Amino acid sequence: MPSPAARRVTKVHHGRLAAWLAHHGRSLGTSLGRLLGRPWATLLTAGVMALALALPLGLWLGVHNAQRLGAQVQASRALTAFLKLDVDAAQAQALAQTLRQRPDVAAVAVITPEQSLEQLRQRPDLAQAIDALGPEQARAALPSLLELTPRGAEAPLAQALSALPQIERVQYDALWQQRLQAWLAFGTRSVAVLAALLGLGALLVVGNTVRLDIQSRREEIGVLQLLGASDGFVQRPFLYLGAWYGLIAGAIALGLLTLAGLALAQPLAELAARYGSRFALRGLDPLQAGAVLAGAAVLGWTGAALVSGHYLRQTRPLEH
Amino acid sequence: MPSPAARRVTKVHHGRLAAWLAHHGRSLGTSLGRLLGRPWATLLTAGVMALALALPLGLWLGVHNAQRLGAQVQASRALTAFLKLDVDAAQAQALAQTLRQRPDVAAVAVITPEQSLEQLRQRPDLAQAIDALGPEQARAALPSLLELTPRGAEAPLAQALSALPQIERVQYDALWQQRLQAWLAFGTRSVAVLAALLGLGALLVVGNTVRLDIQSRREEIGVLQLLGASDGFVQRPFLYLGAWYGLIAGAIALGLLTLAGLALAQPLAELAARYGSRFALRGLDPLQAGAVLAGAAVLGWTGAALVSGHYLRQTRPLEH
Amino acid sequence: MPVLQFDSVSKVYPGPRKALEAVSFAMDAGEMAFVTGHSGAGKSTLLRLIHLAERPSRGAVLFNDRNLAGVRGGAIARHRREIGVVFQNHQLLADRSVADNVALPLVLRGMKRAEIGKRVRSILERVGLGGRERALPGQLSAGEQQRVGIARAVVAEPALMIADEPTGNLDPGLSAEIMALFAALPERGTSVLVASHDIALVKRMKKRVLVLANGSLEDDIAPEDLADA
Amino acid sequence: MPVLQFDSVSKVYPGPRKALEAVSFAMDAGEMAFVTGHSGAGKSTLLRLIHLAERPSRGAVLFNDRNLAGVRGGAIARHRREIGVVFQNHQLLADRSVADNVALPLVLRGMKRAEIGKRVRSILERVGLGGRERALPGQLSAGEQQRVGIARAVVAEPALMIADEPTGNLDPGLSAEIMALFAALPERGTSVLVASHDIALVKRMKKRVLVLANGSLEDDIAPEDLADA
Ligand SMILES: Nc1ncnc2c1ncn2[C@@H]1O[C@H](COP(=O)(O)OP(=O)(O)OP(=O)(O)O)[C@@H](O)[C@H]1O
Ligand SMILES: Nc1ncnc2c1ncn2[C@@H]1O[C@H](COP(=O)(O)OP(=O)(O)OP(=O)(O)O)[C@@H](O)[C@H]1O
Ligand SMILES: [Mg+2]
Ligand SMILES: [Mg+2]
Repeated sequence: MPSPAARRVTKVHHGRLAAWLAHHGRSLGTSLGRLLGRPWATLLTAGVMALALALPLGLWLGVHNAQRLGAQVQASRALTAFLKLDVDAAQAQALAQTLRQRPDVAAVAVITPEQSLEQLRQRPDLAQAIDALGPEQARAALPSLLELTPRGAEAPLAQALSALPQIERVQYDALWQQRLQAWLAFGTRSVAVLAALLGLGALLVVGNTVRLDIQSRREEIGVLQLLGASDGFVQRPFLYLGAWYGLIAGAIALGLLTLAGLALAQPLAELAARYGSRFALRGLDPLQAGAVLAGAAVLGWTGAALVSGHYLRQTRPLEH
Repeated sequence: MPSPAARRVTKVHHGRLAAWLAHHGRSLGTSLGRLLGRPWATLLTAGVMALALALPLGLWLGVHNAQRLGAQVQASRALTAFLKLDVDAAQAQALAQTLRQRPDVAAVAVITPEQSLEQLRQRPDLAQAIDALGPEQARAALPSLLELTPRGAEAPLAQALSALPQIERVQYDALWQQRLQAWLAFGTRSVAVLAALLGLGALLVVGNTVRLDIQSRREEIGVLQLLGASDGFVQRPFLYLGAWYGLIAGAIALGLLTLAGLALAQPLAELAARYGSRFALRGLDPLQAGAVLAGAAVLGWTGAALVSGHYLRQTRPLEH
Repeated sequence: MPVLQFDSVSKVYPGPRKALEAVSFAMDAGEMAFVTGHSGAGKSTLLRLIHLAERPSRGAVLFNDRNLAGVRGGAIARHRREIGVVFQNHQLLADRSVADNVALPLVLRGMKRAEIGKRVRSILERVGLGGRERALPGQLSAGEQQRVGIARAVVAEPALMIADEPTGNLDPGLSAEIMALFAALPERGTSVLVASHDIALVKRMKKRVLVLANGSLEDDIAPEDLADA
Repeated sequence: MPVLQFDSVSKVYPGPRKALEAVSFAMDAGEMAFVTGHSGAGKSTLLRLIHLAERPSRGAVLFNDRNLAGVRGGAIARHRREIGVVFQNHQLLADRSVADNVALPLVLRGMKRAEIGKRVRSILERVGLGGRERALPGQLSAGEQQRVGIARAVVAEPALMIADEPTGNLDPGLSAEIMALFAALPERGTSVLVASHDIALVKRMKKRVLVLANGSLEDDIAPEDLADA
């Protein structure tokens, strides 16, 4: 029969990996249990984290949708090519047909001098001038126009068109382009500033929450340390706690974003209608939503690891 | 000589108000001392609160500045009044002079048919038509125009002008107006949604912070309760703690807003320049900044009062 | 006039564990008595009923002829300020100095600062902690912490002082000194009730002894009968 | 072979307070000894140096011939798992049941769940807490809590068990039972070092006694000389 001491040693080393796994499983379960045991406190904390997550996410979605809207509005704008006066209606139609083959052209419409004349007559300051000119004369003095919808950027297409012999001049709304550029530059800068603030916020909130949670359980940690628990053993429940907080916060954030989307859908649709565009907000697809949840959990875990690691290093007995 | 017990009673009741005031003073000082004693933790917590405050404040400032910008851009836009063809140059000048007296008109410029003709000749599709017409004929067929800068809303002025006998027709960019309205409606709705989220966030953060702080000092509270401390005595340090947190958070929030303003000033100036407007962001004036600080302190105090009151009610011995 | 009266008091903790069973006794003002009994007999529970850390399940506890069942809300705090308590687990504030801990009951009573300082110094001297005023509880040995708790319980000269195992961490010499301090309190108008399982010490004090066993008051020995017990 | 060795160990707390002054002694494996001395003599400090809650200011503490000065970082936790400790203030986890508290050292050693349950039940039976497995520490009397701490210290059959005032909250009968439990540990390979100021109890045990006074080792009494002391 082995001595009591020898027996002890063999027993003690038995199943250490199994115990490690078991402790992981237990930490996962008990940390969730602790959260559910005080639902209001959990909701409060997760709510704060959810806001910190929802804001940059909402911002990202907003920029994303704005880019889509911008692309739509941009695509609906046309270039106007003024043909030479000696280009007749048949030649104009033929040119339009050729241009439609170009990959950078989405659509081409021919506007005859008659149509131009009709449009000009709508302007009160010109109606009388045109009548004075006489319709025949005016029609002869007006060129045919091509209205092109570009596929892609306008400037290179405009340049290519200008080179064609039939085309007198190409005009597009450069001012409008400049303004859009300016708005985008401003939007980009704003988003960068806000994203910096909010990223900071998400980190602060997760870290602070876990810090205060650790703070309120410092005695428990002290006891575990006195009994010889490894840092990993002490940290594990906090890591799972952080991950759970993150997961719950991510779910709340998704809910908040959905609500915000619903609240904004109608005025945005009205806004888009003014630009003659049918536009619907696009939220997160299931894959992205899953990524948000996973990312939130990882964020919670990481924040918990940073703060609890710092705390353990700070309180490691005799090492300060 | 009075009995020892009698002596005790008189001594005990001595200076109770002074003691109460002294405890207030002490709570104020010691709570600040405790905050400064762990500067990083304080900064972390106050940072979270500062974000929760800075976001709605920044939003408010943003909307405020946008309204100013909108008013400026709006004011720089003109109404165009087309005069009847039989109104000659002198009559046009006289009419302009009369209109300048109106309180809802900021400025009036007369555009003669010659100037109109010059402008029209810039358009490639019309240049040849105008040449065909002959300059004399064209000038006779074109009306004089008045460009009015309104002071205030455009629509009523336009209506009043239309009623004048010399004026054929008034035109202003109604589409632009509609779009601005739509943007403002959208902005208002967005701000409402965000403000709801962020107001909730500020409340959550303050409450949660104090809750966790109380949590980490529940033993101290328990001891004080066992010794017969009144609720007010127990709560007081937390109230001052909350107020200090609020004050520090408010100061950080003001700093963040200033930084954000600096970061956004340049692109915004560029943006405004596109609209031909000189526009500078306006931040908070000293009075408003003071109000923010005071409001943040009150918010912190209130959050602390709510949470600590709830905690005391919950842990009041034998009363649950 | 009895300062304290138990009227067939029972206490059942959720479980259900019967901690006290029909306990009745009365203590006169200026009296000193001991409660003794085995571990888990109900000594601490009996003391907790007096300063309203617990309520009895049945029966009534009267303090100065007032039924404590009627003391609720803010009155609980006022009631507690009339009683000095030595807790079995010290219950000191870890982040305040020894002097500040001892001063607490006086601060809660609204005493002047100068008077507080004088009283605190004097009582700390008497429990052998002169010169340790500025130490934090964590920098004291267990016995020193216990003496801080004792000093805090008696500093305000309460109408009644109750002490739960006040000498559990003290060596025999110090225990005797503390007991002498307690024995002197009745002269100054304070009644004293001490729970202790140090039977040798209790016998030596020659005071009234209440003996608990499994929650029942098994014996109530008058000082003059102590030799027989 | 000595399991524990103090080599002219001094400990000065910031203050500066001298808690230990040139203390030297050695304990053989399988030995049981007491440390005694007045309150504040340095008993707890001496024990704290063994499980590395403190470091000596001068001198060396050797455990199984290993100088503890070299035990740092993660090795501290491993060292502590080799030692069972009864703390003067219990140090139980308030939100875990009695059984979970006692099981902790076994969980930390990675023992199987079934084996843990068996051992925990057996040791709780031996300290008189059979049937209280599921209670929380707050639902126990002070003496019961102390016994939970004792059960936790011995459950893993460590190489060395140190106990700081393990019977401070126990009545004389229970104290004797616990001491008998300790006295049986050396047979199972555990050395035992107990700090206590209950001089009567210490004398009755007839074991080696180290006497501290103001931090100095004043006396080192062998069991056979106890009658003379
Ligand atoms: N962390 C500390 N900082 C400063 N001084 C301390 C600290 N811990 C203990 N001391 C002092 O060191 C001396 C020895 O303390 P120790 O706890 O070892 O005494 P002890 O013999 O265990 O006493 P007791 O029987 O009262 O528990 C005491 O005077 C105590 O005040
Ligand atoms: N909060 C509680 N919930 C459930 N049971 C309790 C609670 N407090 C005490 N008990 C039980 O009531 C009984 C009496 O406890 P009490 O603390 O009064 O004993 P005691 O005489 O002070 O013992 P000791 O000398 O060990 O301190 C014990 O069996 C204890 O387990
Ligand atoms: Mg007790
Ligand atoms: Mg000690």
